[in-house]
Amino acid sequence: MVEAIKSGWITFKSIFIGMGVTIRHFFGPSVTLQYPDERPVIPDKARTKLYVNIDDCIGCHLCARACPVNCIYIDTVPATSDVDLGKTSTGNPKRFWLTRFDIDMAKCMYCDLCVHPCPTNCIYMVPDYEYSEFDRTNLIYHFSNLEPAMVAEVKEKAEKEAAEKQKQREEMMRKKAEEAKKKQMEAKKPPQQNTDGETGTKSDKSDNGDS
Amino acid sequence: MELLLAQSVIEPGLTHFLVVSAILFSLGVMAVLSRRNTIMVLMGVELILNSANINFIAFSRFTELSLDGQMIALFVIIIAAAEAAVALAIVLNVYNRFKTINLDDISLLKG
Amino acid sequence: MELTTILFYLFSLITLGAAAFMVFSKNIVHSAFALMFALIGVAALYVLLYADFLAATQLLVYVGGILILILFGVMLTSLGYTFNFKTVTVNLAPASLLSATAAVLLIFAFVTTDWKISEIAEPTDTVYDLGMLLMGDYILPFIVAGVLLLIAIIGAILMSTHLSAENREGV
Amino acid sequence: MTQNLLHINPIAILVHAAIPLVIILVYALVAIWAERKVAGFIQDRLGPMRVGGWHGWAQSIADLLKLIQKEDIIPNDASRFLFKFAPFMMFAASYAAFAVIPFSSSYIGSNINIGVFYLLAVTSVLTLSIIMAGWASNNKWSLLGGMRSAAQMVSYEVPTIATVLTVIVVTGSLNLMTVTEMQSGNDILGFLPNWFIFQNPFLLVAFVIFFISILAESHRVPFDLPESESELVAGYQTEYSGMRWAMFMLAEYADMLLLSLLGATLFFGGWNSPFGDFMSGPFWSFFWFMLKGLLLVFVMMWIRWTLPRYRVDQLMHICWSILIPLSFINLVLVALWEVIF
Repeated sequence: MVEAIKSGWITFKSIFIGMGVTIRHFFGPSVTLQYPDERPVIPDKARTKLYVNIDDCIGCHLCARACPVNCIYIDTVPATSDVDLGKTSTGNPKRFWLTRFDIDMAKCMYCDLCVHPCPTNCIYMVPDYEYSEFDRTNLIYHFSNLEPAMVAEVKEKAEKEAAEKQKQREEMMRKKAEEAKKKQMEAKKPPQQNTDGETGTKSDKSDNGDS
Repeated sequence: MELLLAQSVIEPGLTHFLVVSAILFSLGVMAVLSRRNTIMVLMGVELILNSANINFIAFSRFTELSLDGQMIALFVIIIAAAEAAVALAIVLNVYNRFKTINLDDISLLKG
Repeated sequence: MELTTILFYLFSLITLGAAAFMVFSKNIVHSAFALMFALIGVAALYVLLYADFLAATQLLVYVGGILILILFGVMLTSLGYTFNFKTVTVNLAPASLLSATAAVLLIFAFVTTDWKISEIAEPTDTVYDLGMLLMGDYILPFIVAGVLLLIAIIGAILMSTHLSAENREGV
Repeated sequence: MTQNLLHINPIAILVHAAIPLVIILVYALVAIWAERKVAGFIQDRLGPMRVGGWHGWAQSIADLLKLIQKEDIIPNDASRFLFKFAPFMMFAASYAAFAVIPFSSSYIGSNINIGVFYLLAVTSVLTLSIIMAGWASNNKWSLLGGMRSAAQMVSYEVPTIATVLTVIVVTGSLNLMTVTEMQSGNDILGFLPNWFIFQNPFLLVAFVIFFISILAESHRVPFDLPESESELVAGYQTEYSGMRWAMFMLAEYADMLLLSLLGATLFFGGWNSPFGDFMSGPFWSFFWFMLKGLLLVFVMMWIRWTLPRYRVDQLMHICWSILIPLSFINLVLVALWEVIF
């Protein structure tokens, strides 16, 4: 009997304690954020959406190489000598036309690895997290600001210049070869040995110049 | 329209209720006699008891019997409740033993 | 034409139709639900006879109690719930002959008899009078009914516990 | 009193019948919204906020419109008539019981002498409609839910009736209007209203038992086994959709209100104002009555978000070995108290 009364008392006590907890929460403030009307404050370094300040990009491909999922696509065309692309805000000279700078945000895994290698700090996360699309291709962001006509023109120019340079180089090569021939004739040395040594040094020199 | 209805339909009196109870009774008898399922028979018995109750209450309404009829009907309901409880306990026991509640198959006492 | 008349024919139609459906339906669960309509119809007939207390008792005991017991009995005694709940009909001809004879004889007797009808005033408060009767003239039957119910309950419980004990031995 | 019902104008009957219907419908719309808001607030959320203007007040209306548009699905092997009939029967049972509830000092659907008894009798039909829905769906979860509910409601009807009887012992009348009128005035300790809950310590116990039983009878948590969503996929409602499901919902909420109003009538003075004659009259009495009923409904919702669900055996244990003996002992004690004082 005493046991029964005791257990009954404990039952009611625990029920009332529980109900007290719930009624306190009933009158307490709610933690809900009315999302489209009220927005959460995004932390400073939140990884949300990649953005490229294309004016500062020097086309160095470092970000594309750093990307673990290969979601950054960069195509560059070297600038011709008649145009000066100017300098970035950090002072680096720009030497390439960026004909293509695409980031596929559908593939991006928000690792932030592309942000740090950038020498000019032109690729970074912006606090925009509402960019869902019905079509996945819409998630590929194009940052290059060159128009197609401009791209074609620049490419043509670059090809022309490259061809010219090639011609010049060939000219130079020919001249050099001619000079070498003259020297050869003058020196009257065994031809095989000489040519071997000459070509060897030349290729070394050109390698050095390239790198 | 209303007049026509009034002519064809008579104000219900004692006989009307008695006829209803008689038909109910015969339906109950039909269920008891023609069905071999124990629970079905039980339901037939309930119908018979109900028809008896209608009789009692109709007489208590229309004759000198007064409230005594209702009193008897009340006792009938009480007994019906007791009967149903016991009968269903028996039916469950029978089902547990014979795995059937068909009255013709439960023939252990026939010898 | 009064509302009472319409209601009488409506409810007797419901009662008899449901009872007929109950008797002739092959599916025993359908029969049980038809019985429910019949019992509710009977309760309504009680109301038309100014037996409001009995109508409520009818609902409470028959519909709320006995019928649920019957349904439980049906569910517990059929082999699984997918079983068709079909019941067999036997002795159709003699049974219908007998019940038709009973109906005809009873109706003949009821219609031809000259009942001594007395126009008593419509009672307004049957509950009070019933209570007085129950505690006065009918006190002995009342107590006996109580004892009967007690015995029935004990008997039913004993039988079902015996049943479950047997089950346990079987396992 | 029955002859009054049978001899009055049919139009008057219809008007009388329409008043509780309007109350149930308005209440159901409000209560479904309120249930979500209460759930939200207790869980430190806000609940529905969008539909309508202030705090999403039109949420239930939007839900209703959605339910009306939904397809009415009937399973292939279902027993069609019973399947279609069950929700309406369930609503009819709880709606019919509203006839004897005295909503205000000047309005009661039918002032019959067997009031409470009629109410208990009519609501016992609810159980059958649930079994009907469960069996007709031809689905094992529905059938299990229906059977559980039948066992639960039949069991908990006993303590409910026993506690109602304790009040009937005190009043000596089954008529709910008379019961309410007996509780008017402010005489207890000089200021407390004459409500039965204050009149007699054993009636307080009776109220606790009554409240637990009506929680079980209206299938509210912690006794919501018939429709336990997480185990029986909503029990007997599993196969229902659209308007038929809405009827079930309506019937459940109506049942909840009905039993709360019955509790308010029996123990909290019905339509009596707690301040004596102050703020009384037909309108104010309606206000006080609904306030008391809705407070009890709120407590039900509050309990829903506090307590977990019982197991079936625990449910039956609580009923048969605690509540029923307690309520019968309590009945005897109340009767003794009435004889002595």
